[in-house]
Amino acid sequence: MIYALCLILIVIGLYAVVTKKNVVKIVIGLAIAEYGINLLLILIGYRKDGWAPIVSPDMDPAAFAASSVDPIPQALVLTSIVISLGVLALMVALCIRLYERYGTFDVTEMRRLRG
Amino acid sequence: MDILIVLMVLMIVGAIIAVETTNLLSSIVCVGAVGFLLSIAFLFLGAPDIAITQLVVEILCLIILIRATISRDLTAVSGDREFFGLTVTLATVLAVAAAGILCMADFPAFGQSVMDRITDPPAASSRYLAAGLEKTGAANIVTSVLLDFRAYDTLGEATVLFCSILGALAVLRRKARRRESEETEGDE
Amino acid sequence: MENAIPLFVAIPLGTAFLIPMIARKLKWAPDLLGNAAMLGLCAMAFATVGQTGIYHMGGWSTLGGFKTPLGIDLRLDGLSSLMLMAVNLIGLAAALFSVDYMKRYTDKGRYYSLFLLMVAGMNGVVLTGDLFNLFVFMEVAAISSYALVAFGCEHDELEASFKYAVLGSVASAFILIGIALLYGITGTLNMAHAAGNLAGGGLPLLLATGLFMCGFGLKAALVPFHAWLPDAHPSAPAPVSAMLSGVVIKALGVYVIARLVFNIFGPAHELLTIVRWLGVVSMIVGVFLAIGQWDMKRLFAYHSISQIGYVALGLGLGTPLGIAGGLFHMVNHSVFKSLLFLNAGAVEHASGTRDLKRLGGLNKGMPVTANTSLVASMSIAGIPPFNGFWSKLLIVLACIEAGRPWLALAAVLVSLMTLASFLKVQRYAFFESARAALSQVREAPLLMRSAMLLLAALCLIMSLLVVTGLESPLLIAPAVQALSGVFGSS
Amino acid sequence: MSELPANEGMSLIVQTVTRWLKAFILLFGVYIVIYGHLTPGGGFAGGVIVACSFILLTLAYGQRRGLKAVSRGVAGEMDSVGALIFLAVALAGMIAGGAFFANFIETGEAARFTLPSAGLIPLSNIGIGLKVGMSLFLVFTVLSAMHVAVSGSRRRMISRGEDDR
Repeated sequence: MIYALCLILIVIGLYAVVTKKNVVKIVIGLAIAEYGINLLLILIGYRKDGWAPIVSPDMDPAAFAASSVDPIPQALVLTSIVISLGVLALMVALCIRLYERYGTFDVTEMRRLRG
Repeated sequence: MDILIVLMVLMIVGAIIAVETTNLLSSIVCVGAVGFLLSIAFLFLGAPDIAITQLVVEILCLIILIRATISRDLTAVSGDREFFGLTVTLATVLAVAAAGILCMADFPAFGQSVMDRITDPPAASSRYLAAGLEKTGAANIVTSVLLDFRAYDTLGEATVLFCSILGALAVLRRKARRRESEETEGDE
Repeated sequence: MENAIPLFVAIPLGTAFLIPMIARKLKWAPDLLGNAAMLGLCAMAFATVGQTGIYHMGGWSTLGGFKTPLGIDLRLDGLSSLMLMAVNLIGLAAALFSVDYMKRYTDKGRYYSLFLLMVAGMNGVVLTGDLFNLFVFMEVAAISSYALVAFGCEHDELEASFKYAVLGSVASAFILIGIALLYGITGTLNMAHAAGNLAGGGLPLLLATGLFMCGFGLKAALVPFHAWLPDAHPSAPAPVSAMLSGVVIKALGVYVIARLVFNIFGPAHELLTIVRWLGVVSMIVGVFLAIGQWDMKRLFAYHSISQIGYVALGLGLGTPLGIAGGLFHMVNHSVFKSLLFLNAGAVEHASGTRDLKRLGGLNKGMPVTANTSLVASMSIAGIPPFNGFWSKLLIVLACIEAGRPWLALAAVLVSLMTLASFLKVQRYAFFESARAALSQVREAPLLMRSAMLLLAALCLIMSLLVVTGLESPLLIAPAVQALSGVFGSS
Repeated sequence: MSELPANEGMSLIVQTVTRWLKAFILLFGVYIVIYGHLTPGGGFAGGVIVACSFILLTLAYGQRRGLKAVSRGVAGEMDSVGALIFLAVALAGMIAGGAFFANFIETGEAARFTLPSAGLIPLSNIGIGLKVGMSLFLVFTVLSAMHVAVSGSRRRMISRGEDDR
């Protein structure tokens, strides 16, 4: 159920990428898909009633290891968030430059290249 | 985890509005809302590190997106491009989603992390939780994974950011080409 | 050598970080540092021949008597070594070419920095033994290539770059979902360890496989996923086109597909069939689209799709001979396709156009460019004794050996059509009588010429590799072994 | 909002609040960076917060004031320096610890849960924080400067009655 909702979020993002005319909408679609993927990773790493993977001095190490959530997906998501931020900055730069050249955000009017 | 389902339904609603609204500014604001909901969801899922990072990155994304689009034609360009026609596209997307959901039904149940399922030999994450503090000295196991066990990934991630910023600066420079006569001269 | 493996990534990264800092004060620094770094990397890549080894990042291998790999492993074997040589050699040629060619653009410092980041990303991809690490370095290479395609900031460059960036990001999204699912199934990101934990993956594993094939198929521009390539590759500056067509689609696409299919999923029958048919379709569609083009670089770009099809066909046969042919053709294609793009760059540099209808008679004014492009054209069309002939021969023989004569026939026919379209390029660009506007063309500067000569010489030298045996050519045999052998952990 | 020229900043209320807040936000970012190995957060989150403090300054007071705090040249250099620090940590591990990224500083049991624990991790965090903070601020200023240039040139184009479509 939860995984299905997460996939729906990803698919909404990809749908926007495929169908939208506005370049900013396409970028937004990619961002939504990235959200969905990050959530999927964290969901995979979740453990029922899990703790955050941070040790405090008064914790029993064995209990901590037995009930903390998975740290690897969290590290991966941190990396993936930063990567999507980088891609977003680059794509926004491209959008601005495209706007300057074509005077529009409409992707169907940017047709210098023939298919 | 009922709260999680509520959050995710809200996120889906936000995403649909963001994709379908005609006003670009409201679309961006909706993406921001989805991002903040995501951050709260991370908090419930035992990932405070990610929640903080998601929150601040979301703020920055919003600022960048709004700056990029503000005072341009916010409403003029909307609607879909003729790809295959809307029905076919929708059908394809729905079919893909249905196939994905069908496949995910076989996926290990939510809440069953790899550490519970894979014990012989134990999954790497259980080893990190058991020995991370002792081996790296960092109380935050995510940091110890990020900057010690898998520090090489983090180098790659810092490089990605460096690279995209450099790329954005290169794309946005004022004059990209020289004229013939300028070719022999020095830089800028 | 084993201890120096991380330097393949560290050297280009360090240089790339350093260049923007000093480029403002020292104008000569980007050229010098960029080429010096590439020269060093190239020498190091050749030193890896015949070496194998696993490097544990941060010294983390296993802990406390358990066999779980903890850190990120780098893995050097025959295939990685082959790819390293291809990437860094083509990189060196492109960097040499850039010294004069990139004078037309401003901001050389950022150009070299992005170029080195792209090389670092590819070196990272071919060396890594970890799935997520592969994703990260793939993004490094991909993002720098998006920026490099748009480097000229003109209409079509920006448009091509945006298209490339969107499709590339979708591919990355697919790949990341695949990695997430694979992690959920196997509990590890280490490729060798994951390969041993796949049993009982069921439907989620099928989904992950499909996502990987779509994602890496997009990166490799195999036919249903090729839409971005004919825009992105011609729009970039010539040395970048050479890198993109020559090595990027291979290091990020075909190489990873080969690793996944043979080393992780195991040479399962269905997957190989998919790879083979993707290859055949790309081969045929690519050449048909190419033959009608009049823009020189666009024509070459469509041929990249077609030639990648040959590589996928060879790999998809799954027999040792087929894999050898596929890998050999992959390396050969790196050499001659980058040479062709550099030729196109030299022509554009001298005449200001790359439209075949407006060119002609260039072999008088530009003998080096004309002759090297003749060598490259003969190579890609599969004329003996150049290297393309031998690898195509291997693939055709492998098709017949595997009992698929129709595929062999298709490969031969596509090769004939390739010959036809390159005869057209030769005739219109170099041989037809000179046009008045082009009578004053000058040959390209020394460094550009030497880069082209280096690659043309390689076209001949590479064909000598088969002297050591048609079944197992030098350098290729260890790579084949790396794919067909057991992918053991540490 | 769209009438507001991007170069001039916002109202007095925003400016006053910003004057009070900017130092605290910066300090909070630095804290998140330095304590990354003990508490949630780390180099990236902290770096983004540092960038946000400068971005807030730019938004409230205008481009000029923001660039007075950190000029583009300095931001670009700090970006490289941060990345080089991180790479240097990795190479130091290679030379002193025998493997790329080896964490060769042993801090021992006693230092656990205090600031100087975890060997090279805090240093890596500082490098990343510097890199992320400066590079994001840099890209923000360039994006908004471009925005001003574009809308300016567009206005001129419209006033001359031509269109580049």
